[in-house]
Amino acid sequence: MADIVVSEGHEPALEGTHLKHHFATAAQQMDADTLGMWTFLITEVLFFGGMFASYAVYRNLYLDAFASTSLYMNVVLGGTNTAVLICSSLTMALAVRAAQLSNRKHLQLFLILTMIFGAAFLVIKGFEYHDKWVEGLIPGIHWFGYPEFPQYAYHAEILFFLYFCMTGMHALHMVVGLGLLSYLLIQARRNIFGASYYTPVEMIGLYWHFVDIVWIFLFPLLYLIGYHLHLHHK
Amino acid sequence: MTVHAHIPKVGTLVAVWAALLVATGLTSTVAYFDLGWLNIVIALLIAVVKASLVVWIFMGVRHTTNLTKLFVVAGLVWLSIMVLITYSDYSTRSWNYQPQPWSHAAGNGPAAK
Amino acid sequence: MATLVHRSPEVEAQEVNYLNVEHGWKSWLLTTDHKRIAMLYVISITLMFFVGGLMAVLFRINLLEPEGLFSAETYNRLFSMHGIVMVFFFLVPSIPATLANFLIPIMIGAKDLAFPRVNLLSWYIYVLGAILTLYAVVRGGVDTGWTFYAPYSSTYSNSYVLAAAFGVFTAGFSSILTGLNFIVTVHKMRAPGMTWSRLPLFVWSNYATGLIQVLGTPVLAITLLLLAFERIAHVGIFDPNIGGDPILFQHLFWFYSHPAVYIMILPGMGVISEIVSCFSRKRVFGYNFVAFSSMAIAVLSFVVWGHHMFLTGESMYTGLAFSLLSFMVAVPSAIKVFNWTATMYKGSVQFDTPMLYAFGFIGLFTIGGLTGLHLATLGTDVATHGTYFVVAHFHYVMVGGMVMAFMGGLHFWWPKMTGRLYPEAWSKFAALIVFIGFNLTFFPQFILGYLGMPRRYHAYPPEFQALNVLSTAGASILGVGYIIPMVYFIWSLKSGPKAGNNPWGAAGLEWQIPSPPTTFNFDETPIVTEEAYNYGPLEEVVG
Amino acid sequence: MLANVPLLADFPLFPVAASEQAPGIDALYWFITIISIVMTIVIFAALAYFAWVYHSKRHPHATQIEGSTKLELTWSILPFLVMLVMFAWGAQIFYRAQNPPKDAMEIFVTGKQWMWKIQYPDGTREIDELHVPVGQPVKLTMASEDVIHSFSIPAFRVRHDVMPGHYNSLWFTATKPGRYHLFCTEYCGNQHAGMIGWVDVLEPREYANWASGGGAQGSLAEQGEKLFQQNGCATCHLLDQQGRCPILRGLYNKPVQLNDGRTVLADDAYLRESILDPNAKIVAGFEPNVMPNFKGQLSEENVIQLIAYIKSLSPGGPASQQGTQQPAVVIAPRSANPPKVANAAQH
Repeated sequence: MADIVVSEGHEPALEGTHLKHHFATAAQQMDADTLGMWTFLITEVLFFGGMFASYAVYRNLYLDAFASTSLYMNVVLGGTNTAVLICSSLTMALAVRAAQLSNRKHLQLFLILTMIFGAAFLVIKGFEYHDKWVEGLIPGIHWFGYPEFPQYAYHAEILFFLYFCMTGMHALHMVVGLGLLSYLLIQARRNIFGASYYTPVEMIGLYWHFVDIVWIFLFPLLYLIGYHLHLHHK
Repeated sequence: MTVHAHIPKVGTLVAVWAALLVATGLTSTVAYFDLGWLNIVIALLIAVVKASLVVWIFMGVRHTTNLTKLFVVAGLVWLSIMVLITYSDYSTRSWNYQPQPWSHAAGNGPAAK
Repeated sequence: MATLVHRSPEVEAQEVNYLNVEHGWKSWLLTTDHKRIAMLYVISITLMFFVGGLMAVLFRINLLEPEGLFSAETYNRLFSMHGIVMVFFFLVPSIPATLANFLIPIMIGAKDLAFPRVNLLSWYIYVLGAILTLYAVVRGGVDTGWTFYAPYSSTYSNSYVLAAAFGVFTAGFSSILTGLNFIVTVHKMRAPGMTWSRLPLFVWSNYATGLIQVLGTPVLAITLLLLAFERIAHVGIFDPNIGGDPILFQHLFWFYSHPAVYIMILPGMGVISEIVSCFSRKRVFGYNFVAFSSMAIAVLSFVVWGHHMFLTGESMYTGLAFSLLSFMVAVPSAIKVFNWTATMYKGSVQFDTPMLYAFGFIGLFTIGGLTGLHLATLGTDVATHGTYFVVAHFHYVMVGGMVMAFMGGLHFWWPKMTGRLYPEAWSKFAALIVFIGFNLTFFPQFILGYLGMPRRYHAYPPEFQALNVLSTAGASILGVGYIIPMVYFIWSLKSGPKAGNNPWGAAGLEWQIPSPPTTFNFDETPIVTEEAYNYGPLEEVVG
Repeated sequence: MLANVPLLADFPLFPVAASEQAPGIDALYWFITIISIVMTIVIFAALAYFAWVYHSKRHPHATQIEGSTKLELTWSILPFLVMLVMFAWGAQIFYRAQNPPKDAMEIFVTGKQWMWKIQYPDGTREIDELHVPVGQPVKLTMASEDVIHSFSIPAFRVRHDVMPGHYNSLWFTATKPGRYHLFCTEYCGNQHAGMIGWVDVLEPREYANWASGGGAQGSLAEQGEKLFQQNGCATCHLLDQQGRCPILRGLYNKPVQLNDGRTVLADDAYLRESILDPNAKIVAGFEPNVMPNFKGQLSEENVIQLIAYIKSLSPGGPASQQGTQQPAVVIAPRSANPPKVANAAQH
């Protein structure tokens, strides 16, 4: 019975070489991958959820202090970043489509575009972080005491703590995403993907879109709390 | 071939992209006006619509199995369990400790502007 | 129960199995076989169990004298590390990562879990987390208790909080990956004919566990991360000095850690269903109710966490809601106990070692569960919270429940996993010792608790001494009870008699393949045609 | 109970019940315990009976049974109904524990690693010792200087966590003179086990004697007044005319209009916040940044003294404040406050 140990022994390679030994069909494998990815994304939702819950609680308690932080949030950069991420989501969706159509050239093009948008996001984010450092808005580490609104000094620190945790975690996910995209690009160059096998492109696409969704919530919650107070004009 | 390969139309994807950009502009514009508590409600509504578009079209949930849809919904339900129940503690804390019915508790609800 | 199509007689005779198919360190450390990974987990969690157990023995010795035999510092670190190691490195992975990892694919007729490499990754992550935590132990330990309550952990503690917290954080991902793998496997890898209503209850309970792991653990991860940032930056969201609320930490912590209690007990309940059914030679009474009660527990466990916080200053109205919901989660647990008992009715009961452990489980879990009522009731929680009553309660559930189930499951499936039998007389003796030692250790703590002795005291007023001495005596007996199986299990690996495919005459797919199984479990994908626990045709319908 | 049996005197199995609420909690405790014991016995008996009668020797062939929906529903619903009784009973006790009577005497407790500091309205201060009279409802207002502590008196069956940044409270009425343990029951660091103290329950006469011995430094309010002068508060918070800061006379437990339009109640928590972080809530018509920040300057005990002083500026207000300048008034049970107002204020 040596043939049981040899992994491909029993399985006629019906659907190309990407079927792993323990699946019966490619469809089963793809279903499992998709479900696994969605399950993973749910854990991600709850991971960020812990920070959103904290945000909800403190925003309720210290709304005015939270609103005052809008003076320091750069809505133009934040808005630009939102647009950049939305563009990257589009190119990611187009990359998946190209893989489904076995269009290797387009796949590579869209992957590269997605990575450019992703990198642009991180660069812009870096500028914002730099501004926060200069203005002394890093809680506990580089905090100037919030002189413009001394009445909110304590509670605004909570918002900035959350700001850095949430955007920092988000940026970390972007970095991981860029790593995954580079992997996809290398695989795409080796012509691995096509109509019969594009699961990795689709899965990493799901991840990328998820990261986009997180930002869709972060933008209004962190940048626009007190935007209507027009603190800039005071 | 895989079984449920649904290939989206380029037009659909671009339309979603355009809608997302418009919605982003809308969020920023609305936030510019002081609408009291409506500000956060509108901002969240727009964000939910945007996220739904991404989930439904970009992530292709429209064409996946019911099981996947169930999982997506379950994730959201659990998120809301955590946020809402935690929030409920803070919003009901003052109920018991304020002997005077005619006063508002500190920190209860967004400030009325 | 199932028909294995075209099964040739040579299969029984052939000697190649998952254990001897390959040799050498590399073949184990790079394996993707769920059975080998399960064995890796068995070894690692056993090590951690004895690390945590050693600490328990040491701090029980400390409590022999009212003024304490060790320094307060030592004692605080011992009980904290005991909790952290036992909860995150033994109880949470205990049954899912070992028995379920080994059995779920076999029970549903699959060759492996859906993501074998992810499964291996989860073990490596677990080891990394364990190393981080042991590093904290070696450097001098952590003294925050396993609950890491802020602001003590974030600001005041002078111990290795960061290392331990990162250890737990890391181990959390191992748990998430295991749960994720089970969920996908149960959904997508079932053999033809293996419908949801034919799944063994062990699979049901581990599926429910997987849901909790996936939905709860990430919240613990982010909470510990926020805590770590707060400790590093000396400012953060739980810090009362800037208006932060320590109660928020408890909300987020218990959002995971209460459901985690069910991560620790649900798989044990699954084991008991299998054992009781097998040794009563009878299908489980009320299969549907037992299966759905697992799911009900998984869902309800997420809405009761606030009962850990009745006395913190949490809103009284939220407290009332949490109290009511806590009673609701008691119902599905009660259903299970009643159904196991009813399963024996008109059965043909045998007292092999696994069944002894199952008896122990039902008895001790019943006591543990019922004393939970005192804590869920707002009025009596005031008198029992933070005392040894709580300690006794959760040890009855965790040790009396989960460890009993783990030992029972290990004795039940050991012949399948290793192909060897262990000495029966010794194993029965050990089961008895564990039962006696356990009760002697923890029952006095209920009395101590209502007397008011607080938890986590390294010294105590002298009137509590008698009961503490009793408890320590019990702990030493319990320790012996755990060491005996260690010895005969290791002995049996080389010298135990061969087990054969089905030493217990049990139903279930796992008993129809060789012991130990071959690498891919089945020669041909089995086609399932019958219900679980088919010990004979249905004869009687009650009610 | 059992502790009174001479043989078991140094080996207690059940705690003394020395407060008004203890018997009620014990009754509920026994109710749940007895139901638990009955259930345990039923299950154990069933297990033993089945194990004996259906042992494979006596019953070699099992009868396969599917299950019974009727039975399942019975043993789901019946226990739940019993548990609803526990819930309601427990909720009632808890609600009472959360709502101290209006005429309760107020004592202040500050938890600090690793001691309990007790302050009485008459200005007496103690560490790890609490003296209370028999028969008088006592409300403890508790604060923490550092980490979470939990104040517990097992003989009274009372306990509440003491959260940093919050005022927490519990109340009891002692019924038996004696000396009882008080414990910290939330792990708070190295000497957590050292946070043990004693509660001395005295007969009213003895208590009056004891109380007259204290207060050498003046009442709590007087100590607060001293602090009020020392810290320069009096230069801006003038007593009878508008200074740069709000008038504090008659302020306690009154609603205050803030400059952002909100109205808050000037209770202990508000006063504490306004002393430690004055800019957090600015009264309408006043400027921020006038008052210095006293966080880190004043201990929780100092804050309690200052609040007592501010309270003393509002005699005869609508609710719960004490005539803190005269300790005798405090000790006298159920005096002073018009019950009508107190009742109306509850809802």
